[in-house]
Amino acid sequence: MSGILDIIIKIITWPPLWQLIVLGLIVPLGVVIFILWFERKTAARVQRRIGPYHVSPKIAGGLQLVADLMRYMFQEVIIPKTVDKFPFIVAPLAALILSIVPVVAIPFTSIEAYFPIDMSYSLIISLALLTLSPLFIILSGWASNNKFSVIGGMREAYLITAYELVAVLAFLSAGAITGSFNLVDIVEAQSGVKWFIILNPLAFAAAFIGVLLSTSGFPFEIAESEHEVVAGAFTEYSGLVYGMNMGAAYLKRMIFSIMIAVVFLGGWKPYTPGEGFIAGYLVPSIVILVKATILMMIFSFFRAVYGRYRLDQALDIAWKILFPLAVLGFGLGLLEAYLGII
Amino acid sequence: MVPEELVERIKSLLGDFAKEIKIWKNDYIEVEVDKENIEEVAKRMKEFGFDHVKDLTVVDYMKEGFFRIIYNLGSYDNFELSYYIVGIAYNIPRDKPVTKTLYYIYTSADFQEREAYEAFGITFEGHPDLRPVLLSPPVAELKPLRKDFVVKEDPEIIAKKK
Amino acid sequence: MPAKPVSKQVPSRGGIFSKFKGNIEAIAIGVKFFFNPQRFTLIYPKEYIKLKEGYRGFIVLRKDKCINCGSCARICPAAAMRLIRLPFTDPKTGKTRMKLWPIINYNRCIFCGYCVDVCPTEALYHVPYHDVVYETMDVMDLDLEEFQKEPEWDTEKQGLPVKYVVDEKMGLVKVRIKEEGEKQ
Amino acid sequence: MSGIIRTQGAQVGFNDLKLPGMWSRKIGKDLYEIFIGPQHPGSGHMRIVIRVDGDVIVEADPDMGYVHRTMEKLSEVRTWIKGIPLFERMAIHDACNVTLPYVRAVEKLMDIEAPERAKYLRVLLCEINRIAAFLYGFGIFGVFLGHSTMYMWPFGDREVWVELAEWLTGARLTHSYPVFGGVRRDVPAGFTDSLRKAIRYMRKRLEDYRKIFVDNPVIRARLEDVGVIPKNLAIELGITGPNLRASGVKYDVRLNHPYEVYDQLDFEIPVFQEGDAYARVWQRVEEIKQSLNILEQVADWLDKHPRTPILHDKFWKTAPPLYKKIFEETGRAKLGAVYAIMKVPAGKAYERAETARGEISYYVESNGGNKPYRIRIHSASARNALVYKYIVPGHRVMDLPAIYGSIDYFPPEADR
Repeated sequence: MSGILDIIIKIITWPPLWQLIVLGLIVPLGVVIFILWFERKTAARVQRRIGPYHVSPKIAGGLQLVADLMRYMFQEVIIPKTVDKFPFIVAPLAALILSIVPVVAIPFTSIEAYFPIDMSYSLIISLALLTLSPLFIILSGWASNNKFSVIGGMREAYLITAYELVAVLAFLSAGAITGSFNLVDIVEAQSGVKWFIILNPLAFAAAFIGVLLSTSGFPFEIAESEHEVVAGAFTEYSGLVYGMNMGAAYLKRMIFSIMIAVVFLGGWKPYTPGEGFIAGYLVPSIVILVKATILMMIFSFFRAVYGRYRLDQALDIAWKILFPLAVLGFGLGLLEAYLGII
Repeated sequence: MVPEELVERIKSLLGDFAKEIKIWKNDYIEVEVDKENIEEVAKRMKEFGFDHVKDLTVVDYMKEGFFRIIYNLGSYDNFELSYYIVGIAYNIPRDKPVTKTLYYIYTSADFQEREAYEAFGITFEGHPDLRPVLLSPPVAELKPLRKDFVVKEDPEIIAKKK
Repeated sequence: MPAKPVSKQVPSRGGIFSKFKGNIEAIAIGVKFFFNPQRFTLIYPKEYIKLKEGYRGFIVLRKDKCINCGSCARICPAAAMRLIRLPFTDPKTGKTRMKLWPIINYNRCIFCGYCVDVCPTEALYHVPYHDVVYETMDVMDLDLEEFQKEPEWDTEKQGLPVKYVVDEKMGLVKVRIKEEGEKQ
Repeated sequence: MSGIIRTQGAQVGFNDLKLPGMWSRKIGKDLYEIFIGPQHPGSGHMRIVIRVDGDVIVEADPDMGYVHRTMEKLSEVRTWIKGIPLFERMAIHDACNVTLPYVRAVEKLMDIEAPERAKYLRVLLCEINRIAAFLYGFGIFGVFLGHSTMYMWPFGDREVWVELAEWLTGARLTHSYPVFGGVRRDVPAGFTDSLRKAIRYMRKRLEDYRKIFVDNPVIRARLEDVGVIPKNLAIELGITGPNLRASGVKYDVRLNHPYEVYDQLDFEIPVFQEGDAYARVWQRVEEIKQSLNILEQVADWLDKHPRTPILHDKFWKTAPPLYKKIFEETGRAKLGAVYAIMKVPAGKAYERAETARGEISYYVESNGGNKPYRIRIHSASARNALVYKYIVPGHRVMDLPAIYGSIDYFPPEADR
């Protein structure tokens, strides 16, 4: 009996599976639910409202999100006759899956036994995987065969080209500092106060804003701005598929936050992974997730303060301000590497 | 400026075009003109300082058998004139409701002429885009603001039976 | 003193510094309200507003004051108030005559209060509440008996009464009204 | 509702592009037709059909009438007093402003004028309504720009003014407050104190709005140089209200054709020169400040003057003692039975007033009967609708909400 249990535990804690299912899907999903609640509560406080309340008054409306999820689950999924059925259904699924896949290339500890894959080029691999999912949003807009969806998809394409480039470039500056694409090396280089947020604030700022706008959360959902294009690429979606679309955006933002936490906020530092599963794997991942969650909370605070940029203005900012900023950050990284600050 | 003074000035401005000028309640001046001269009158009024159409009113005199079209002109730029509204009024027969548009003189009459078109069925010749604006086409067919379109509201104040 | 037009200008565009300042100010005020939300939301079924005297709520007839003039039905802009012909026995003389009494149809009523204001003997009055639930539309068409009763107000049984007071700092302040029993 | 099927477009059929199950037609090379509305959240019940070339609008066709209620026709079959609750449904949060010119036009025809106290009370409610309507407009504007805080704050602060209006008139929105020859209620005890508190509160809040919305760089970027209406074009199109003044035209009905007691009050008419969406936002902020000034003066006047009749002698002289007693006790001026069956002398009157969204004008014609012969209403939003047709082309698609919001267009008011 205990033998079977051991085997099950072994299978679950097998790093690729553990990382993809637990750290990639279940935990981020929980964090996303918390963040959605937090976002609504934050906005409500700033706006002098109460926010979610009546579903569960004792825990400040915490179950509201569960109720919303139930509603999405039981809503009829309408597939219009005019759509291209196969991509219409597959695209959101693919976007959801692809937005959590990058997590397999992110190390949550420094102990080699708990790496899901070889970490030598993990920075490049994770960034490459991260930038895949938006393609499927564009695809779902195209497959919907609807004017608003097509416009939304096009806007998404514009924004992603601009902002993901900025974010990717900013992340790569960490590689410039350390001279390595290995995320473990990058984390290990950030000892003491030498986190890259302090060493390279330019790159961090570029990455932060790039992530904020490329994951198009409210109010930066230019591609879905409801006053002109209803719901952008997701106009024709309903029910669970629509919820999946929305969830994918938040999951992607969560994975991006984990990336920022690893690359700029010192990963599992100041904790040093020890021996065994708990000290060597579980605790450092919790440290990273907490950092990522705090980042998510900061992201969601902005919804209460800002409005929506116009598409061309957003692109202006990306190409004229953030892109040079990211390049400068890259240069700063090179300079620091040359001076040997690390 | 007292209204009488404005009336004198309008008289000298319009000359024979103004058939009759009336002052209503001290601030509303009604100038009756002929349908043929309306464009010329509008041009002169615009040069005089009445720079926009405040509203275009059509009154249906069913018994007398004509529509009265009133362009109520106002002024934005001239402080003295802006106290007054001048209604340029002319009659057209009810059975042949066709007249000329003032769209090319007063752009502000654009939607209002469309409104008069849908509610009274008056055709403004030369208007570039004469479609109904508020009503849907089938309702506009009924010409609802004409007096022969009767709205029946239950006038009985004594309840029939509970 | 007539009004005088005054030319104004929007604040100048400013450079990168004023943009930075604008961002900081916006975030700062957001943070300020995040920590001190100054809310005055009414949590409705648990609390309800006890409206002020003079609120134009549901209308009730005092039959003994009614002189059957019919002004209320004549002035009603929504044709909600109608007259109904019913026998009436004069308590003094004992004679029975047909008289016109007002009845109201709440499907149509817009609560303008003209009927109450036009009533020469104050036979109609408003109750200061408006959240009354009817089950069907037929029930909302009251007859003379129901018109004389104040409509049942379920909200009062479920929640606590509050009132809103204008306040200089908060805008409105929710003040709990002590019920009669609580005073002691 | 113009109906999309246009005669001009008839040469191309409705299934021109052969898209399965979809109505489609060619409108020109490289043009794309988008329907903004009518069921979009925020935009209200109104549709704008735009044709875009890439991201730039080349043609806009406002399609109004989704909330048309035939007010002009209905008023012809109802007695005079019934027009007041009817017309205030044009813009219920601006109820006193939109009904006042009707009441005044009928008063003109009857040759009566409201007593001075009633005039002050009318101004009081007008300004309260004006502020509330501006705040409503700000809220909708916030939604359009995706600024959710600016949506909630003005709606919350509007509650203060709605509360005051309710205290004064007995109804939150549909006050039906002015009647021919006066108003229906006097101020309740303690009202002016609360009013002054609300004024001070609102002044403070305007500063908060400035910080989070008006001076917010994101919002400024959205609004500056967007939807510019030059002065001459504003006059030509007959734009009205704050939009007109933001384009540099010194026109306000309260200044050019003063009604009630506006000529005795000391206030400014702010005029901005830029004419873009950002100037229109500032215009409204400044107008709220001026309305607060007016309210302060009205509160002072009301404090100094004791309660005097608020209905014209024609109606109040013959009032029975019970009426006078109720007025002394509660401040409620009961209406005489004559209101229900009133006849108005034959004649024509033209009256206008400055509502929150601009000038509203009533042409009232009576043939001496107990019902109007013809009432023509032209509301501010109906006049501002021309902006969509003439100003919007040339802007980007995402500018449309910014222009829509800055015009403060209110479909029910435009559709009448």
